[in-house]
Amino acid sequence: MSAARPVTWRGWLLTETPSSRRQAAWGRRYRMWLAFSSNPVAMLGLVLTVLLFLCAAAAPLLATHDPAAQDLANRLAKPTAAHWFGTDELGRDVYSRVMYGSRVTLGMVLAVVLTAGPVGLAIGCMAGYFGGWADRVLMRVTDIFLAFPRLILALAFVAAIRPGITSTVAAIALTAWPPIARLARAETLTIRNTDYIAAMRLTGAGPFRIILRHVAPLCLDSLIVRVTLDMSAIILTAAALGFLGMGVQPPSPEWGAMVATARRFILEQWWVPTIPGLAIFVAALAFNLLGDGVRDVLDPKQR
Amino acid sequence: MLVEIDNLSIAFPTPTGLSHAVRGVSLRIGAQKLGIVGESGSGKSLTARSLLRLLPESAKLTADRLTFDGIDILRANERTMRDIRGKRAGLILQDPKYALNPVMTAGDQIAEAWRAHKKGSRREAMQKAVDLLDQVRIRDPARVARAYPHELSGGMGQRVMIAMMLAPDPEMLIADEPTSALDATVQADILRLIEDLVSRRGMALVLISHDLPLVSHFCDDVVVMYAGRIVERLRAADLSRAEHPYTRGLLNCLPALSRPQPSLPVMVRDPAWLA
Amino acid sequence: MSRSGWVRSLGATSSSVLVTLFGLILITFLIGRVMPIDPVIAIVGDHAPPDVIERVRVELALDRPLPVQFWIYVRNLLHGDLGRSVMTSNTVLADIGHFFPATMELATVAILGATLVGVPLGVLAAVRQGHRIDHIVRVVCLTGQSVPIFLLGLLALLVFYATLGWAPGTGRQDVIYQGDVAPMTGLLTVDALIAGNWDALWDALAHLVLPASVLAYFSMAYITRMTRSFMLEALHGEYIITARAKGLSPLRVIWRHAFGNIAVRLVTVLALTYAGLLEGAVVTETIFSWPGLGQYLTVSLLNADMNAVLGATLIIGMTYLALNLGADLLYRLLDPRAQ
Amino acid sequence: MIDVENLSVRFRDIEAVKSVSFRVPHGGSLGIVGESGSGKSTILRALAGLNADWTGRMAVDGVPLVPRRDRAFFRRVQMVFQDPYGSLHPRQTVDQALSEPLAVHGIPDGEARVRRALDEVALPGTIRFRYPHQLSGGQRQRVAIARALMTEPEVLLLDEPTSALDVSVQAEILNLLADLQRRRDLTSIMVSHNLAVVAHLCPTIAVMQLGEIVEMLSTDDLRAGRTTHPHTTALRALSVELQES
Repeated sequence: MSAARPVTWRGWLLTETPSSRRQAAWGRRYRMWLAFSSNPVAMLGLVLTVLLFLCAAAAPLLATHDPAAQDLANRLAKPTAAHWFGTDELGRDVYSRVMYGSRVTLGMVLAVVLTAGPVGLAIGCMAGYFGGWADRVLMRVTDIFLAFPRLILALAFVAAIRPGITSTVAAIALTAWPPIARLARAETLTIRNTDYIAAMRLTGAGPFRIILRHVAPLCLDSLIVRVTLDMSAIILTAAALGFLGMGVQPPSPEWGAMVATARRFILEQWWVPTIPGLAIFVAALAFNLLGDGVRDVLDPKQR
Repeated sequence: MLVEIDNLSIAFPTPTGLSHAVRGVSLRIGAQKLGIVGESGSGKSLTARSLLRLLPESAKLTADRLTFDGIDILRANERTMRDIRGKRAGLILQDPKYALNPVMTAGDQIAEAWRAHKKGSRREAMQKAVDLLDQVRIRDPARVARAYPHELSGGMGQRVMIAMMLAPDPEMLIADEPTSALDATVQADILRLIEDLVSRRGMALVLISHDLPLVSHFCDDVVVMYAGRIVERLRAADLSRAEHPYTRGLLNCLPALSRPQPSLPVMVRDPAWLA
Repeated sequence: MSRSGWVRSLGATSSSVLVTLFGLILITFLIGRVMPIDPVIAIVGDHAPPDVIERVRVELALDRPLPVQFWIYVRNLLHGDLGRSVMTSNTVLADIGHFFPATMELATVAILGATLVGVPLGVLAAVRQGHRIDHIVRVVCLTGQSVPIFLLGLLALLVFYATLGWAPGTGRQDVIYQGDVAPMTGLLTVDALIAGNWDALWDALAHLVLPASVLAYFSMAYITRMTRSFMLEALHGEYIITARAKGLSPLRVIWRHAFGNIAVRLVTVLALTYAGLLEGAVVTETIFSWPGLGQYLTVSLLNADMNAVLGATLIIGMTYLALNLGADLLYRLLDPRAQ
Repeated sequence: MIDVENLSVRFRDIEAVKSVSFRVPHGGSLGIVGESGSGKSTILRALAGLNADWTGRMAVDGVPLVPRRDRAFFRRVQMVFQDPYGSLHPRQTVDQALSEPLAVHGIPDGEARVRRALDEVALPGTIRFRYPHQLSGGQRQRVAIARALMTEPEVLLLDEPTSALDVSVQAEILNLLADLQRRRDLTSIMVSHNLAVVAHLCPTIAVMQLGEIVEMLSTDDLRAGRTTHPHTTALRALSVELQES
């Protein structure tokens, strides 16, 4: 019985006696997926996130109109068969603009995460592992950035360069890395003093090898949770910047800016500002649900 | 009999079904000193804690009979249980570092235990707390009463814990590995203190430990548990005449100062022990 | 820790706060210098003659090297000089003194509401972990952390003001009460209370309800989540088993023992949340035309009034820092383990 | 093989180890006994290079030790920790844990060495690709011992290697250690709070109290009760009274 090779994929993945590194690694991933997929909150988040990315990828196919095409004769129309979500103050199709808007939002989120995430992780791990002066200097710098509320620093920063998609991304990234670095440092500090890291040092491995191969992968778990939850905060900050007129500029179909330009119609044509607002809500909720679910899977004691 | 247990089982739900931690344990405890011995995962702690119904929420508890002085613990409501907990049976946990509330002074924690079951003023309770600290042979009870747990050594913390559990004058004391977090010299002091207090007050003692020789030194009777079952019950004095191979194995595999051995006998676990 | 150790760690904290403060000032200064707007043109206008431009440039010390400019900036700051706002032509400090109380009033009411609802909700969710109430609280929180404040504000106005007519409209008070109450603290409710003007007090409170609720929702979600996770950790402590073994009532176990252990940490969270409300205030004030610091900041931004923007940013940063420091001190005072 | 002279270690305001001296001959084995806070583990960590804040003189095989050790040092000196649940990286399989020292030192033939190491500590090959949480406490400690032996060290430092284990598992691990010591001609230092455990493995015993070695004696003297320091006498009495009644 033990000698027979398990026939099914499931059996191969779930075996208690894997016979290769690859099998062990995939088995672990599969178990995590099983835990994840049995969590309805996480799955709802995942489905919403995937849908969001699909919208962004297939916006040209899904859109029914040109998002920039104006039709001044048909301004502020109610939702109809032709215009599913109605039209805005310039007669543009709101549905198509919302679809294209997902590209802007997700693009910004990814750009921020891909810059702030690795930077924060690297700084946090190094500060935590080396301690001493390196730690003091690096943490003082993050403290300075953390001393501003996020939106305020982003606003001041955008004001210094000029509003636009690049400056929005740069401003948010500038405010996004310090909390990540803080978290990575805190994790590193607890990991650093464990016996298994002591054992790694006793193999003669250098500090960079230990950080890269042993410390960083363990920080990654709580970091993934944090970054996923942070993505919703990034969406909200980007939208707030857009809403205040300091983010992505019209006519680009950024959701926050769409709400801002249509806000004066809230009492008469309430759907015009509400629909892009709901789009922001759904996108932020998707990442919050996903992050919450991932936390349950990766870090059960944090529930 | 103070405690009567028939066919007690405790199980926990896992993804692959129920996992039984205690299976079919039957036990009578009177006004005596009983030791429950077993290795980690043998179910000794769960068995004792079920008497106070202080199990994790997910635990599934079943028994044909589980009574404390005639009170049916399985069916008792929360109010009745609270009259047993503390008032009639105290519980001492392993490590005072974690078992004492870190933001309350030692005196407050003892006074609280007293006030929960006796009627009296705050001042009276505090006086009682200092008295109790004196009874557990703390040299400067008034000072220790004002101290926070992190300011106390392990041995002092455990004395505070004992004082707290003695406060409402219970009939029974359950000590769950009360000394395994302590140094050997302190360990002996604490165990002698417990033994002394229990004998003087005529209380029942349930001493849970992984250390068979230690338990038999302080108890009248010893129950040996393995994988959720009782494999043997015997008088502590008859330990050398233990019959079950598991009990014998536990005794033999210990290195001893008095006799040098080239190698230690290794326990060979017989699947039949599980039956 | 001994008394001298306590003093030493206090010294370390205050020196690190000073370094942070210095960094704060440096960042605002640098942002001001890389601005694409020429501050001279902003003051004298596009069509000023070259000699006037040159004179103002020298007056503002803009011809000097950057470190010297920074030194002048810091020196002015120490004298409470944040420059003059082009838009209002008042000093920025006077402007902030005028607008800040409105923001504080809004944020304080919001944090009170958020705490009173959020903390019990978080405790409840932790105690009933995995039960239906826990899931409901979770959904309420996740929604609160996902909804953009401006959407919530707009919808609140649409429903409670325009449709139901329950709430008064935007602003801090009705026109008829304006100037009724002599400003003492700048907090309208407190001023009305001091003056004994009940109608004005009622009016001020009515105007506060909607923006404060909108602002409070997001913070409440955060406070609830943090309370829940702290409580779960505390409830798994061994000392909870001890407390239950003593025969204490469940309420006493939960509030005296579990909550007692997280209370101090929660104060830190509340301080941070309060500071975070300053951020939410920027958007909320825009929606509700609330004449506070947030609105001052955004209007200055749109008018490229740089002194005002930097001044407001710096003041908010310093408030944030002060709250952090306060929370830290409170923690040292209240937690027996920290001493 | 190991020479320690006037070793002192400080943690901020506390002197954890106060001017301790001892030597262990080649192939010898020293036991250090003491209660918590006596400084016994601190000596091992300083010797292993995990704590650089020490003063005094230490040498291994005549080579003086400096605070920063080079890679060659770690080939010769290895350590086993107390808590088998904490000394294995939670995200690495047994295979990865055992291969890591080989990779660091560039030792070839990893596949065969890992298999031989598992064999040596009597672990079945089936556990090779398991994660630590899938192993029992005893199995974990065997993996930790195997890892320490991967670079074929001459010195093995043992920090309470059995105190987190059940007594029946303790016996197995003690037998394994005794066996390895004999077969590999290892020089070792073992730290424990349990007098009987140390006496079982080591012919010489140092008794520590409050950072100092208060007595150094042979195991035979200890067994026979020929102790001089009151602390040693007390520890011995407790061990005999509580454990062998």
